[in-house]
Amino acid sequence: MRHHTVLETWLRGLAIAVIVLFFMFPIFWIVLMSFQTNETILRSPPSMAFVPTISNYEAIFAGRLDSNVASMDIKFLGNLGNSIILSVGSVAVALLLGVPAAYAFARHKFRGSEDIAFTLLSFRFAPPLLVLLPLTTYFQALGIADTYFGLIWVYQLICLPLILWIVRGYFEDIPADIEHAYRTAGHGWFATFRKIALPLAMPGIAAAGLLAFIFAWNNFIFALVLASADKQPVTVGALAFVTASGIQYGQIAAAVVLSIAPTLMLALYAQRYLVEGLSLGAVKG
Amino acid sequence: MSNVLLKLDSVSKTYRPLRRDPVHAVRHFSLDVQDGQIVALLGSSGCGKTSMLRMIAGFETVTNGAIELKGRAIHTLPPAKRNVAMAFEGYSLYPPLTVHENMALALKSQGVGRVELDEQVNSIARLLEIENILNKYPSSISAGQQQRASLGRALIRRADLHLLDEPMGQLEPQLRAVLRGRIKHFIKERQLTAILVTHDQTEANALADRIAVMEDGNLQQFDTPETIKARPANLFTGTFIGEPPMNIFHSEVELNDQFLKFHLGTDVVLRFPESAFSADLRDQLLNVRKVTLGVRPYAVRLSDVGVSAEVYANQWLGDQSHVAARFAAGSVISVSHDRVSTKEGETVCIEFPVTDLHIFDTRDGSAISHGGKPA
Amino acid sequence: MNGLAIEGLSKTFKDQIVLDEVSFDVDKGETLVLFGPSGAGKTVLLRCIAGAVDQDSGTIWIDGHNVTATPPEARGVGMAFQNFALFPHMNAFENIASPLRARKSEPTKLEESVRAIARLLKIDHVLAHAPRELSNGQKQRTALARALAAEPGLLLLDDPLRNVDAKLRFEMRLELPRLLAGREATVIYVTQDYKEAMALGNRIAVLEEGRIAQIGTAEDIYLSPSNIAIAKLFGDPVINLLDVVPDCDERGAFFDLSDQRIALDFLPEKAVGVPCTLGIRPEDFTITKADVPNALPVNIEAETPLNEKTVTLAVTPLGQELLASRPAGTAIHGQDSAGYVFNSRKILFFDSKSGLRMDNSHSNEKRSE
Amino acid sequence: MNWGENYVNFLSDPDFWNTLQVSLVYAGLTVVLELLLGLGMALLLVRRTRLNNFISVMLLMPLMTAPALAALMFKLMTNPNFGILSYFMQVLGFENFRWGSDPSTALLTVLMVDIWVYTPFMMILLLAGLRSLPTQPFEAAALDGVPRWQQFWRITLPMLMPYVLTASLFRLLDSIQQFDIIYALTQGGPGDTLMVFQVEAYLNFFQSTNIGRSTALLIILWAITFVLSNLFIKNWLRLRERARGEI
Repeated sequence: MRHHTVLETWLRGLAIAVIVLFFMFPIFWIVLMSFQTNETILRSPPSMAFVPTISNYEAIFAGRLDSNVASMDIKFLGNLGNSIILSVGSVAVALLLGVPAAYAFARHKFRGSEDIAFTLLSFRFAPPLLVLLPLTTYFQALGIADTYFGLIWVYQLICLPLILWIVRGYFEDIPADIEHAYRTAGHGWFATFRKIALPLAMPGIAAAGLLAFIFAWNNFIFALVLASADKQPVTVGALAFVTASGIQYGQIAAAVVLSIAPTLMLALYAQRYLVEGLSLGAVKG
Repeated sequence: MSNVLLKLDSVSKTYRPLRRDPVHAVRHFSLDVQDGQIVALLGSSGCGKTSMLRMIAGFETVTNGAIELKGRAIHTLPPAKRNVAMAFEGYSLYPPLTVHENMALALKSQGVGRVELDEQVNSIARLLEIENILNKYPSSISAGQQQRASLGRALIRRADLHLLDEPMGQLEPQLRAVLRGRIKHFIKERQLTAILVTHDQTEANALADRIAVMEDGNLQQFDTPETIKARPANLFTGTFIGEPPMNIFHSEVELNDQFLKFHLGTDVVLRFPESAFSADLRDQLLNVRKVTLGVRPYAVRLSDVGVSAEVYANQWLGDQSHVAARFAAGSVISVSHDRVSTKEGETVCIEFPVTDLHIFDTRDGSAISHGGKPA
Repeated sequence: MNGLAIEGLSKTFKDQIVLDEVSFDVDKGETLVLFGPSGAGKTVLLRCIAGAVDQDSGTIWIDGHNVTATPPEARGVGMAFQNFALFPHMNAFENIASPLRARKSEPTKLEESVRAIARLLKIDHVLAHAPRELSNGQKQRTALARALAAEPGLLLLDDPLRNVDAKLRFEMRLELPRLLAGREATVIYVTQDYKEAMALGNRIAVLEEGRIAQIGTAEDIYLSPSNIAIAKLFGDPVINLLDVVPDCDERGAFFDLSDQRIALDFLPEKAVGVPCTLGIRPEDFTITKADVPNALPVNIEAETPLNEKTVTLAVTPLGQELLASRPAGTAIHGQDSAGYVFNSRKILFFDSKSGLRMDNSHSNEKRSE
Repeated sequence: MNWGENYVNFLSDPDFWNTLQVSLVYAGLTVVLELLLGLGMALLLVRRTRLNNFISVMLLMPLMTAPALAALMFKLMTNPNFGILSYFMQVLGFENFRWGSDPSTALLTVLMVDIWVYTPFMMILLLAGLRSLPTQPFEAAALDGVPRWQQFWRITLPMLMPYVLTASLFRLLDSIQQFDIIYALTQGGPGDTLMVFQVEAYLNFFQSTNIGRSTALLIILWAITFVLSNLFIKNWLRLRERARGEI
């Protein structure tokens, strides 16, 4: 039971309204823009009254941008494809490497295991460029510069620590007795990992995977430094697109919407996992 | 004449979870607590005792009924306005504050001076043997110490009513025995009124002037500890109070050859001389016919006469022996204060003395007689 | 052949000695109770035996095989945990079946065994339920069934009745011995409840700070505890302790309480003139009138009716609190001022300094001539 | 060339001091503002009502938007020709409010984007923290009649401290290395107003091909983050130990 005054209730309502407006408005506005032509966008004062058009999206999907000056080819869809390949690939590799490692860190406390875990976490805190700039040279030498493989490898810098940290927390939350019980029942350690630890940590693995996917998708700097035009994900591609398309504001808005839509959808769809993952990733340890 | 301090008037609590059936946690609960009394709400988990306590404190709304404290209706007031103090089962200490600060906070916000405050905190701490941890934080002390700190925080307040929710569950048995006495003394000396919630009958017996036995949201019996034990109002109270639990047998009554005969199943018959029961009681028993017999384990005797049974466990616990035996009508437990030499598998005879026989109506469980006298 | 043998088992956690050179043998088919206050090392010891915790040093034999280096799954033990440790994502049936699955039991036989053990423990109606749908009592039985399912030669039970309600605990205490006897397994049973320890163990090993302080039958430990701490662990209410300096003169053995001479018809020789702590169990006091010869003079402070007994708290003129217990329903004579009489043969004599019990076997009975 | 030369040069290099100052100011402001705003929002949304839950889910969206794309969105919104924010400023009487392209307001603009993207992060962590606090101490406080402000300062805030510290640490370390938003929005300009470490290093490497200076800048940035994170982690561990009762 809470007891609030009327004034208090009003002030809270007002504050919440202002917050929602500030945080939701940009997304709302960019979506609105993406359904307008340049003429309606450029009206002053701006107005919400317009006839929505999907021409901006059509242009992006067709891969051709027609303006009154000239028409040009765009490959924004290619950027979307790159984003998917890089994010999915990175998460898959990170899960494959990170989950067993997280289990090892959670269950086998050895001298310095805590330090190693912290060191891995601290990768997250190292300036990315400090790692990236030398890598440009090495990658060339190794012949994996500008390949998906090379990029996915670098993306592990974000994905792996995240997965390791979050999943470790979940493994630690499984009572050790449950695993002891399974082992004394006569099952080996690998069976215990597969039949007990993995299923019970599944929500955490899902949360970590999801978060890693979003972080990979949203990454900008890695691809900016390491990827050439045909391997660039949407974050870098959209910026290039702005320069290329000039004043085709509607198309820019549509491109932005297409770029942020996947993560936003995913976030809304799996928000519970996500919030759990975020909190765990930062707070537990 | 003492005054009614707390009046619970037909209080009900119904939880209505979404998409599920409503839960009636407390049903039409009425009770008067006299000024200066200690009343125990006793029941197993889920019986509604905690809901009742939380309604008195103001953490739960009252679905129906009224709660009056010192003549004013408090059930609509916020907790802070009820002038009630509480020791929580989960301690609920303020984690960022030391034990001292925890106990002092309420008095401090009432503007009690520093010197007096320290004095009071120290005296309570002495009582509860927590003087050595006054400067520690709750997370760094043991569960038992936290529980005592929480108890201290409640007892230090001068409130109209003190609520104690399982206040000693985490204490070592020895300390618990000592503190029970001290706390009772403290409460009586200051003429405080307290409601104790507990599932432990020993604690209720030791501390309370009166015990309210609860089950499934209903008040089963409200009486002194002695009466509840000697004259349980119904089968529930009879089996709930007492450890080991009362032995129970369903039976049919028959009068025959100047003996009142209780048929336990088809093979076992308990016979008592007709004269052990008054005429009215005999008539009532014959009228009800289906009755449930209850015998406390320490009243069950192993002897040469009586029903024969096979022993399946004989456990010596130092100052008493627990013997469990099976016979045609079920199993029976006997507690003896001497060491019993009977071995497992042996056949013994079991006697049920009429003076310790509790008889309940099988249909509704209400008590008919205790030791041959009407309930 | 021993069902279990432990030799010199030690374990240190973060500079804290948890087990200190623990050694004992358990006969095949015997039930040994590991008893002690929390933190005494019982659970760690059990886990070392199961292989869930690695000891620092020491050797473990199960049925004559040295299993010190054997992984837990190959030790052939069954274990029930205090918090049940059921697999939350498997139903009761799969939980119970898991040891049989590990042994690649044939499907029809597996089903049969699971149902049989479930019937025995009266949980055959909840086999399809997930652990979260079971009551605490059912969880406890499921955990027990899982431990028993593969008919292990060594059964480790870690306080399995701790988290169930009092009634069920009482019932199980009476039923367990029969259940275990039928399976001919060696049983190690951990508990913090002295009644459980006395009721269930063929022998009891009392652990104190990682060491075995005493090992013996319930009778050995209740009647001849080797020190004050052990005496205090057994019995409810707790044993009374009275610090005195007994002496012996021409009239016989005695001690002084306030200005009263209390005669003893028995006194170990070592105790003469030495500061002693007398251990007197509450049930060994009889309450009499104040003027009965040789009674401890006391003032009765409180009477607490427990279930099967009534406990009296009385205070001596020196302020010592003494508890007496008697069967419920019996009356006492006298009012506030009363006397406690006791049989001095039932007194336990402890050396006040070391806390160790003085050996009675070499005692020399002193009588007045 | 002497390997330490780059570092020695920094001492007399006004650009370096500018970079250091801009980075620290940027990081300090974002963390403080986002912490206060996030805490306020978390307190507003702490009750588990359907509306509050819905709002907190919606507030996840900025956090899930790539910072570079968020910067792009704000670039469109602050476009002098049609940007809605520019229009608002005009309505409010600021005729030539040029947002990111004016040195006097560039910092304000990137701060706004950073706040937009990352405040939900603070909010979510603090909300999780608030909601995980045990309710019982607050019941006790209500019963004891402890005034609400005293409850907040003496009970709520200290209990929330581990969350506040970790959330701030994460934000501080990210923020001092900010690249995406600033690069996408202004590329460090106008002038050198927003020339933070990573942007400066990036431009040095790729535009001026001054690899030595670029690396030296990054090493210094790394040293700063290392010191900061150690400081924080120590405090955090201490708090966590207290929370777990190890002190």
